[in-house]
Amino acid sequence: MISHVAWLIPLAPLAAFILVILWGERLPGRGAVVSIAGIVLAGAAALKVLAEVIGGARADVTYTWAVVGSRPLVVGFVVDPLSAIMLAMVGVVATLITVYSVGYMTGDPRFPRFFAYLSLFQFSMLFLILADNFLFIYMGWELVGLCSYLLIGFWFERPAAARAALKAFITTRVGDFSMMIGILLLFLGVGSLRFDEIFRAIDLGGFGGPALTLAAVLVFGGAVGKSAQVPLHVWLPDAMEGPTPVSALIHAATMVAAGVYLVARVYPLFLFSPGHTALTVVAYIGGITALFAATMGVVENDIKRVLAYSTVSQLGYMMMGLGVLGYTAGMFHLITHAFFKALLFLGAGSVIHIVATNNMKQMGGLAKAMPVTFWTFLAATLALTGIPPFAGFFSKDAILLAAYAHDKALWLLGAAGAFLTAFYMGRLCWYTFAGEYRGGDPGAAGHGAAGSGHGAGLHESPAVMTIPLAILAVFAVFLGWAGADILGNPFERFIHFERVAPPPGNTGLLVGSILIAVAGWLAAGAVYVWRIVPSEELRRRFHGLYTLVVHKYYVDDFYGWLFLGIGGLVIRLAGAFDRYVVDGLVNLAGWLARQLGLGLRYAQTGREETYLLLVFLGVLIIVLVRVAW
Amino acid sequence: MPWYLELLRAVAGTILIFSGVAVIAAMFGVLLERKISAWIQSRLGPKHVGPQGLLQTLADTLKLLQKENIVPRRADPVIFASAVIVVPLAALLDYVVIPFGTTRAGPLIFRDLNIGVLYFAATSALVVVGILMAGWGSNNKYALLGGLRSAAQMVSYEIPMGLALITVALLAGSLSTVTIVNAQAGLWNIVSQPVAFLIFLVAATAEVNRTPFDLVEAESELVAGYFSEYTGMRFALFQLGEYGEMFAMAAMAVTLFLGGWRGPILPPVLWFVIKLYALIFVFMWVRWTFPRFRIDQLLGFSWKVLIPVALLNLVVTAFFVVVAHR
Amino acid sequence: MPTLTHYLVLSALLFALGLFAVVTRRNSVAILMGIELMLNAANVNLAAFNRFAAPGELQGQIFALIVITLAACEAAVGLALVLAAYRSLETIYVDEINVMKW
Amino acid sequence: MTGEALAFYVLAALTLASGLVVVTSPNIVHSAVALVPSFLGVTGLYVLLNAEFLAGIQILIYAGAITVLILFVIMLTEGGTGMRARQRNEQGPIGAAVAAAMAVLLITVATHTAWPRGAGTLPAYTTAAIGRSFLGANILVFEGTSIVLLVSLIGAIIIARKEE
Repeated sequence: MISHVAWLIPLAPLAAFILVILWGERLPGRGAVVSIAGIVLAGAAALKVLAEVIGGARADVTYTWAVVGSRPLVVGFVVDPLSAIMLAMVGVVATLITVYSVGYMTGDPRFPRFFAYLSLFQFSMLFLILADNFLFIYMGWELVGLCSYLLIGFWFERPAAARAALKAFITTRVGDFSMMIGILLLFLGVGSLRFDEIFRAIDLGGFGGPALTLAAVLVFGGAVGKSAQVPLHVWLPDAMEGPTPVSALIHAATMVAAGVYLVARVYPLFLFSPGHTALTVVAYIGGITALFAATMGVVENDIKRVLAYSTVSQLGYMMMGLGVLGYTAGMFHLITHAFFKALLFLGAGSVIHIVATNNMKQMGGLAKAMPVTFWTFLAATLALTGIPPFAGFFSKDAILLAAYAHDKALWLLGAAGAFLTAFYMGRLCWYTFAGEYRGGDPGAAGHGAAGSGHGAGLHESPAVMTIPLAILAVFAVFLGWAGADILGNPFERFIHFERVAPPPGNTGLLVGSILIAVAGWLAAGAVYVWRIVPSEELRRRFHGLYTLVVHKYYVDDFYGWLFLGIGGLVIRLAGAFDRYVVDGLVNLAGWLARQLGLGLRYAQTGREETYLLLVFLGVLIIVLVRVAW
Repeated sequence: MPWYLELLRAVAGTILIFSGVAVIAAMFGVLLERKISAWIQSRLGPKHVGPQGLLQTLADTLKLLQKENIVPRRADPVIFASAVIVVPLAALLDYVVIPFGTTRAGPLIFRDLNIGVLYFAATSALVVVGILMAGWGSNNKYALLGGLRSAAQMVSYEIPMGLALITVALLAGSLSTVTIVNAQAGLWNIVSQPVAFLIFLVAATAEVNRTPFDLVEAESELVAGYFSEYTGMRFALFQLGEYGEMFAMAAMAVTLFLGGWRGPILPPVLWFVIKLYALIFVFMWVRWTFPRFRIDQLLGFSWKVLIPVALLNLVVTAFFVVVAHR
Repeated sequence: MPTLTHYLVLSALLFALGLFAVVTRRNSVAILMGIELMLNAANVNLAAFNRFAAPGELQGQIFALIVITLAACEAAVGLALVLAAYRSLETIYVDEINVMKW
Repeated sequence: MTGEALAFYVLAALTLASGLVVVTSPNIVHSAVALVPSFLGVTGLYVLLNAEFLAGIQILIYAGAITVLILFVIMLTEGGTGMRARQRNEQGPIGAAVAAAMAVLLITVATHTAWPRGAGTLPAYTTAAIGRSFLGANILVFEGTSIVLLVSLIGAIIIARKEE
């Protein structure tokens, strides 16, 4: 039974981080071995914990950290199905990605530092998952945010990367701030930060009404930031400036899912908000994000950014799933998505590693040159687009089912998003793997291959990269059956929320979503392969819409105007106030002190004897005065 | 009589008796030194005065007594003169706490102070004041260098020696020398504390400025160092102090590590003397065997080797003492 | 029999001697010596109070021991400062060490 | 006059006379050397006060270590060169007056206060009691002092080392 000491799991990557950051260059494999050992240990332990939890084990370790006023600040770690499945998912995905990174990062001058950061991230993520209170989850939250910042800006020599890191950090910070206010509100209302006690208080009516809704929405604000939901989605596509394993690990599989995990973790908060207000907010934000991000994915040419928009969109699905009472569906999609999206990113990384460009239009015909990458990528794509029997089909269908049962408008959003998903993924696949190679000489990528013609230097990535792909592909293909109704939906039996009944099955809807996905694929084919309606024509026809979408709905520009224009004015005013009024007062104080000192310095001889003599003289005078009185 | 007056009496008694005994011991020590060095170097040593040269030192002493006391010009007369008293006096003070044996009436000791070991460390530290005074008062660069070296050396080596003393006191649970000897009834401390014994021996060699730690008076570098300007009786007094200090160190080592007066068959006092001279022989043997250290090696050896080892030894001993008490 | 007052008077005189050295000596080492005398005076007081006012406890002696320890620290650091000052300013007379004065 | 009183007066005279030499001697080495009998006098007073452990430590630290250190520094800095330098600054008279006034003040306080008289006796073997107290009730003081000791050790080394 290691469930009761599951809180030790994050310590393995933490130890790896400390070792690698301090002695990285001197460690075996420039630190990679230590880092992998740390996450393998943690991952193995996480799988063991999952097995034990499936067997019925539960644990909640608490510890009174400090006393705030009269309120004890109890912190601790919880092991239940939710955290166990997340632990296992993070453990497995992170292990594979860390192994993959050895291949991807070879030759980088800051190779050890990369692995140190990865280890730090793994520690933070595992810590966040295990938290049984808002304080720890917030600490983990900030730590993963820090790691995200460090890793997006890993190649900080590139201005774009440095800017993207800053953007990610600041944008998520907006959400974090909202979350902090929400947490404080809860602490104020309940007097505890532990989930258990907060839920109990809500259950007993000790905390409810509009205050609960407000707190829930504010906490959800944190999730919006971290999971890149509208309107804080702008950072995630830019975050693709980081190394691809990072995009896979942090910005697809784990950290961005933390927002969803948070909502699931504190689900009662949303469920008991009067009239499901908070849940409706979650559902609509999710639904809008799902469609909105998908449209932007359609016009993007950067392979990683397409995947990034896809991630945003899928996170929207998860949020929507949670929002429409599809607790199990949302979490299930989180897990399956983690595997196939990590796989997609790693596949994309494998491609980028070889062709040395992110632009899909310069790829093409890679299916022959990189068979492993292609087949695994295809499996993940099918999973993502919801083609049965791949993993995504089951989870996405469950979400749409729940949405249909709850609110038809949301179902429409989701269905439209699903169509677009299939469309842009089809576009991506055809651009990348089909047809002829359109890029320049891949030998320029620094692999030393003297390619002379079209695609002559193309080859498969090393085994250290393809093996993780293959393993992830297995998950992408088969994991969905864990949530298959035919098999009695074991996932639902494992993770479910007692007070929410699963929606009834609906075969018509099932067929409908399959048709939607297939339609998306066919549409993509029609545009990009058979060229029935060439993309150029579409672009011309819908010129206004295209411009709007290509400029990401001008959200970034709006923020720029909002913060630089309006905010800049405020800042200039505040700056003037600070410079002339505040500094003026400070300078006045300094000027006064200086004048006083200029006068008083004549009393200073700079000799200790004089001072000491005066001290004792003073003592005598005081005594004499006191006696004479 | 209150005990503090007894202490004063003990100090006075020690000084009175030992100024006599120490003169003889020192004279004999010098003779021994010469004989042993001769033996080690395959020579004969003093041979002419008295049977087998036994009276050689006596003759030397008489000669020294007759010689003129020369005070260098521009030397500081007060300090120059008083240094001569301080060095042997400090050496003699050590003997207050050394138990020489035992009789039916109790242990043969001037005063069994309950802070005996601490007292020993304190008084042996006083010697260096005298050496510094002599070095400075002579108005001679060699003497001053000797004095400075002595100060650095003594301050450095007092620490490992003190740590070794503490280790032994820890085992006996007392600072009293008699209690420490009694605590060795079953097992001599040299068996249980070989590391402390070695540290004490090395530190003692340094404290009494003997080769290989004799930088203070290195003949070939400093021309006898701090007492190069002293002549006649004063020179003899310094020799007395040196040998007195050496005997005191050896006696303390016997007390702390070799079971003091304890031993089978022979009377306790005899046992003590046998062990004492065995250690004295070791001191002389070392002196005529090893070359001299350089000053930085000397200080580095104390700070980088002896003190860490002594500290470790102390911690380990303390650990075992605590475990044994459990 | 000497009483507590005897010791206190003695310590007062010793303290005054130290103070005199501290305020009139130019040599920084001499000033340190004066400080040592003052500390000794304080220690005599502590031991005397311990003996006469509260013999049941050892707080006075313990305090005196701590003062001695701190005096050792003070001597070490103070003399190191003197050495450093001598090295850079070539004087140990405090009235000549005035580079920090305006 | 009892033996104890005699001892007290002898020791007090030794302490104060050597102290006077320390304070007044124009020769800094004489001052430093005179510290030794002064400290030894204080040691004797400790013995009279039943503080034998304190006495041992007094010799070990003051007479053995601090005096040696002071002499060492004098010889490293002055040697024989600074002998003729003026040793007293210009505030001699006023300093003497203040010191004397302080002495008068302290003596007045000492003689005019009704000091509490404690019952009980000192333990026969104060060393053990001090040790127990240091590792018991006064552990924090003990640890704090040792940290100060360590810090000043390091500080002294850093201050005194020659800059490369």
